[in-house]
Amino acid sequence: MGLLEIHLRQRREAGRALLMPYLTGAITGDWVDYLRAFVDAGADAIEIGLPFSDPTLDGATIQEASHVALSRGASVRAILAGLSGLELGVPLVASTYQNLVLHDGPEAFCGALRTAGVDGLIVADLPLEEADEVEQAAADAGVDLALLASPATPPPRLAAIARRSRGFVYAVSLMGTTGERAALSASATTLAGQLCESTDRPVLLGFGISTPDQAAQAIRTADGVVVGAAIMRRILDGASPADVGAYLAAMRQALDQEREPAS
Amino acid sequence: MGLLEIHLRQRREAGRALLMPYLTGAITGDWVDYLRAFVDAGADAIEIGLPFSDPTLDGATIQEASHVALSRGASVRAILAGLSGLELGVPLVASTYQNLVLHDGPEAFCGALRTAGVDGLIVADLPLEEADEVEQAAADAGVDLALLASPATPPPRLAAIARRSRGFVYAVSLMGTTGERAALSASATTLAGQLCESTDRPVLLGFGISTPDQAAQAIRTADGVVVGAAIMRRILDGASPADVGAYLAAMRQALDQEREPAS
Amino acid sequence: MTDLRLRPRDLPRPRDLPIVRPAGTMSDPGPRGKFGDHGGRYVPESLVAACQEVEDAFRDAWSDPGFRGSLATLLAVHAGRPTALTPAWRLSAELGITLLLKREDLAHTGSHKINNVLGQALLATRMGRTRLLAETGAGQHGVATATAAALLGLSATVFMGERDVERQALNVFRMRVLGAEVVPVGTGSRTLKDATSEAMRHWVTCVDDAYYCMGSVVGPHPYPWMVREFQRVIGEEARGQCATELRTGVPDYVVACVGGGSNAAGTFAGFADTAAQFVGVEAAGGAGATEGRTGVLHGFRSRFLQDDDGQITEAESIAAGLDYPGVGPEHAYLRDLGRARYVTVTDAEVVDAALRLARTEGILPALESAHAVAWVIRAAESGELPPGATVLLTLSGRGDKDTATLMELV
Amino acid sequence: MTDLRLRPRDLPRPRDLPIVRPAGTMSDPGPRGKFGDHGGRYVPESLVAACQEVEDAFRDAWSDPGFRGSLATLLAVHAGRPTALTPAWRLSAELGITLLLKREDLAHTGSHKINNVLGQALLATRMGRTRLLAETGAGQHGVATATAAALLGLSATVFMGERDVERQALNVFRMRVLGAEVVPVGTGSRTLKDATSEAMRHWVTCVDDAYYCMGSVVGPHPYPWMVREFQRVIGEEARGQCATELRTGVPDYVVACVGGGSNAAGTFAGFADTAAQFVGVEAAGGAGATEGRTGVLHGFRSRFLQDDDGQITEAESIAAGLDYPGVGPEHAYLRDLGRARYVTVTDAEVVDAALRLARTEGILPALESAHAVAWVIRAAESGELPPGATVLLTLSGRGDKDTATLMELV
Ligand SMILES: Cc1ncc(COP(=O)(O)O)c(C=O)c1O
Ligand SMILES: Cc1ncc(COP(=O)(O)O)c(C=O)c1O
Repeated sequence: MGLLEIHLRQRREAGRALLMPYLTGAITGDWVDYLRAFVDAGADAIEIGLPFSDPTLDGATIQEASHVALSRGASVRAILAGLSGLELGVPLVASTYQNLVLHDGPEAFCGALRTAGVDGLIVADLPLEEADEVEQAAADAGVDLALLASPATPPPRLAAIARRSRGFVYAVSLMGTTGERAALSASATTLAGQLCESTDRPVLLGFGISTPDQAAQAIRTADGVVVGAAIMRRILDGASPADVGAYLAAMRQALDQEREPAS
Repeated sequence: MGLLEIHLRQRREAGRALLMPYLTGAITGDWVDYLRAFVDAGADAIEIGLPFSDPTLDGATIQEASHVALSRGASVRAILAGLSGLELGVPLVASTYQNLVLHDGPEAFCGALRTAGVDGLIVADLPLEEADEVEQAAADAGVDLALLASPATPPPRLAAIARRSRGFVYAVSLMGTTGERAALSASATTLAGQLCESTDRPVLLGFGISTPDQAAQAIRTADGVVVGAAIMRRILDGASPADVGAYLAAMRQALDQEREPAS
Repeated sequence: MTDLRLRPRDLPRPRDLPIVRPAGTMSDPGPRGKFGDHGGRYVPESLVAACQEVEDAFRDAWSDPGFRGSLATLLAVHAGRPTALTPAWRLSAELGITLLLKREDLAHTGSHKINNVLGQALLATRMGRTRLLAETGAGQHGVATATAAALLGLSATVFMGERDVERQALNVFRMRVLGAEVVPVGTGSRTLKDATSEAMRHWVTCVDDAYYCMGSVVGPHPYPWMVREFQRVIGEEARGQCATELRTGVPDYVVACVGGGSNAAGTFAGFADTAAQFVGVEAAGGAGATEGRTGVLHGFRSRFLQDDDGQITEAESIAAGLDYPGVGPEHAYLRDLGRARYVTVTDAEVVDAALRLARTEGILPALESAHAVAWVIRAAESGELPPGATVLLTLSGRGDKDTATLMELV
Repeated sequence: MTDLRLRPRDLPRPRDLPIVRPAGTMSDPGPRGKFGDHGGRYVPESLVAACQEVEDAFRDAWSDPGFRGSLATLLAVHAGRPTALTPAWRLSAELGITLLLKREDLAHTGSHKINNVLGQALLATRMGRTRLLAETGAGQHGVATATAAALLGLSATVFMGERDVERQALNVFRMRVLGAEVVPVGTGSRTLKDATSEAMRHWVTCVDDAYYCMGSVVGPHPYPWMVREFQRVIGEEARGQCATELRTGVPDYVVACVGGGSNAAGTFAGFADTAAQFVGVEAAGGAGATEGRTGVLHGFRSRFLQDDDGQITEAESIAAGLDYPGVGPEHAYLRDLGRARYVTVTDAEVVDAALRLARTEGILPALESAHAVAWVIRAAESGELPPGATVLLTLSGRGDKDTATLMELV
């Protein structure tokens, strides 16, 4: 079990709902300050997007964020360099597309993650069948490769995904791309429920979670939530680290309240 | 033998080269004055164009003249009415396209010519094979249907044309449309020579004859000339009946001189 | 070229094709080229010999299996014949009839014009001519002529009204890319009628080296007959295809649009000896056969739109290829005989029909061809076509050329 | 509809066609869809099931003579297959080789795209889908998709980059006339690459009723394989036609342009078991196979143009249909095997080649197809093609769509 999964399990066992905010790496000059704000607001782990030119699983917001970051000269190398030596106290999870993993080869890529202190990896377009090589490289580097499950995934396959995933299982809440949504979809609860039944690995629900209410609702079945587009939308609109921190703090509070309504 | 042919033969027998100027009917309001000027300048017959919308045997000048006349409201009926009762002293030859002959039928058409005092008819697009009906109607009305011969006409056919033509034979001087030319073509002389050998009907050479010199050259083999585009070009450019009369008089003089160089 | 069985120098070459010698209606119009009172050779004397030469050469070629074989080869390997016969499934179901489309839109260059042009270009080569002359309206015949000229190594001069040169800039460019010279004609209405007149004027000046490649079943004898014979391939193919597709073998109706009338004539010819009812569909604004009166233009006697004084009037249709004030002489004759009917449809009906065919069958027809579709729709919906009627419709060309026109309307 | 033997409700229907099960190169890439290291199914988990469904349906359909018969019928009666094989007589003579053109430009809608689209649309119907999704660059695949949707009564949504929507206004209009919805894509380079990404994003949201109709041998398994199989008809027809036309039966070279690579793959497939040398011709500015490096995009692993950081770069070609930064996975594999060569030609060579083919053969090719012509001309003139070599070239489409582009240049 990798450091990421150990950390998430511990927090879950401590009765805490998990909160994993997302940031597109190098989105601004002071992007690392957002990470600190995330931690201060109560993040349990942080997802760092390594922007790709053609993010086919992302909606308009994260596409735009990727585009902005790339225009500012973002690259895997530069972002990992920026993460190196940060002592945030929560694990980092890189999230990207297979083309960037393949670019220097999965071994070099995972090695670089390790060096930069990144404990987990999400590859949006790497389903089970294609995962072997990256899985091996990640394991060798001590990086947890978290797999995604979706509402379209049939039950036997869900079990396989849960089994092979490391760190956590990323439950994609709906049939669609990343991006804010007005409400949590019904499929989200169903999927998270199925997953939690078939595995004791942490299950994080992502895609579309935008409000404290939605987050609170999500953790009635899931172990935690990933919040991405809602954060990036704010940052693209000019929100400072403090602004985003306040937004996340509210979400943290809703999560905590949901877990311990009495206190 | 119709009046036209009798008249032309008489003049030829008198040693005179025949001059047949052309005018597009109704080209101007005072168009009849041009006819009088033609006679005063020594015309032996006059060709009156009954303008057709699609004059496929005419070059740019007579196309333009036809267009101008039609825009002014010219029609067969109106032009023939204008000719009616004119006592010019030389025969009139209507010249047109088959569609106008067919419009009220060849009989009615030829009858109308007769009534208007027109003695001859030229139909640009009516070759031998198609001529029967019009030939008959013309004969019945006492109008001479003059046929055209061209440099492309083979000798046996030339003979047939000469035989069936009435009034005169129209020798088309070149392979082309009506319009002024810089010089008399070689084919003109050849064709006129062939025709004069095979018939004693008057042979008038037309198409392209523009200068007194060309006319004089033409009558070394032909019995006379038709002058069309050269006149219409001048009228379209604003020449008055007197101007055109002067131009024709010069041509008359050249013709007479050619016939009797000594006098 | 060492390994090619089929070579240009083999053209023309004998093939064992039986030569069909049709009798009865739609057969040889004789040496005078008469279809009843119509047809003939009303040309200036200067063109009589040239027309006779074309007739002699055509008679000779058309009875020569070698020529026919070469033409069949060109049509197959270059123009893509046979063209498909497409059942218009969805439109048939909507109309309660059986509608079969003869797909001339699939022929090379996008219309039936290529059938005729390959025939004439091959004939020109046989006559030793090095240059093709042609008139064009929308540019389809011009493009086909430029294509055949390129293929056979001839030069081509295409006369086109100035208005059409402006309206059909893309086709003008296509002709030039294919190596043809395009001569804009500024006289008269500056459209097809005047382009034809100008081409004939030019022909007089160069009968010895140039061959006049007429674009429809119009002009002096032998053109109306010859062009119909070159387009006969449409009807003959369709006849065979109908025999396979239809239980009755022969359709009840044979329908085609009529400008000059070549696609209609070629189609009808394949069914001349059947009981199929022929319908020629004209543009309401260019209805020579329907509304014209007897006249003579461009070398032939037929029906033409004219004013009270006998001047030819302008046709006006949304389909440039139907913008001709007359109709081929054989159509005037088929009408006189009652063998074919001629009807008109309006521009509005035509646009609707084009869009409807696009949406039901995935085929955007040329606006010319959409005339035939429009009539079938109207006749089926009004009950004029009995339910269950079988209809063969020649789709003479594709609508790509008309997209700009449609864009302004839809 | 009472008298039509061929009915839509008969589709699919059994036919006694033998089902060819090819072995060796260019055969079934197996359940993982691997062509050596390339191919696969690199899609978000949300699309895995949808891809699997397509694969299952395709495997089932492709081994069903009924489906094959229906597709063969549609290709024949609607799309006009078989397409001609045209000996390029004059160009062959000039180059000292034997050049045969497989005329996909004569297929309905003007390119080979219709072969694939009819196959996929029929499959979509069989799967109970009511809607087609597609991406398009120049608009050829979009028009073909809109056409097939109209024909089979499906709705169609076509994603197209905003830049292409502007550049290809006529094709946009054609799609709309055919009833398709065209969605302009404003992200990224606003061209084909981004249209594809956006179409995939949209597909995730509607996998239950929509069928993704991919336009080339790209995308996740089974698309590269399935599209090659649907395009195989090009190669198989050409194989038979070459057997008749060429003394050697099989050409020495088989040449086609490569964007994603579907016309090339379909052509090569017909000659996979022969000694013919395969040449894929790319645009100098979009040379995924020639200059790309291994990567993953749009669901498959292959060669892609990328910058030093692994970001995909933009392709840039005068031929919009070749404006794709990658190449189908099977081409990457054929290259690895040495079974096919991939070469590039410049925009200038392409324009020259298009004009030359127009003037020698009367065929104005699509600028995409002119890439293949350009290479043959260069290779023959440089002696790279030995004198007397026999060359089969797939002319993937007609140049009408490119006239506006050419007009600015010539
Ligand atoms: C597609 C198409 N159909 C029909 C016509 C009309 O010609 P015809 O009546 O000779 O068939 C044209 C003429 O340009 C045409 O382009
Ligand atoms: C005419 C034509 N040829 C070729 C292509 C390239 O596609 P492919 O490489 O899949 O054959 C296209 C794509 O739009 C096209 O329109």
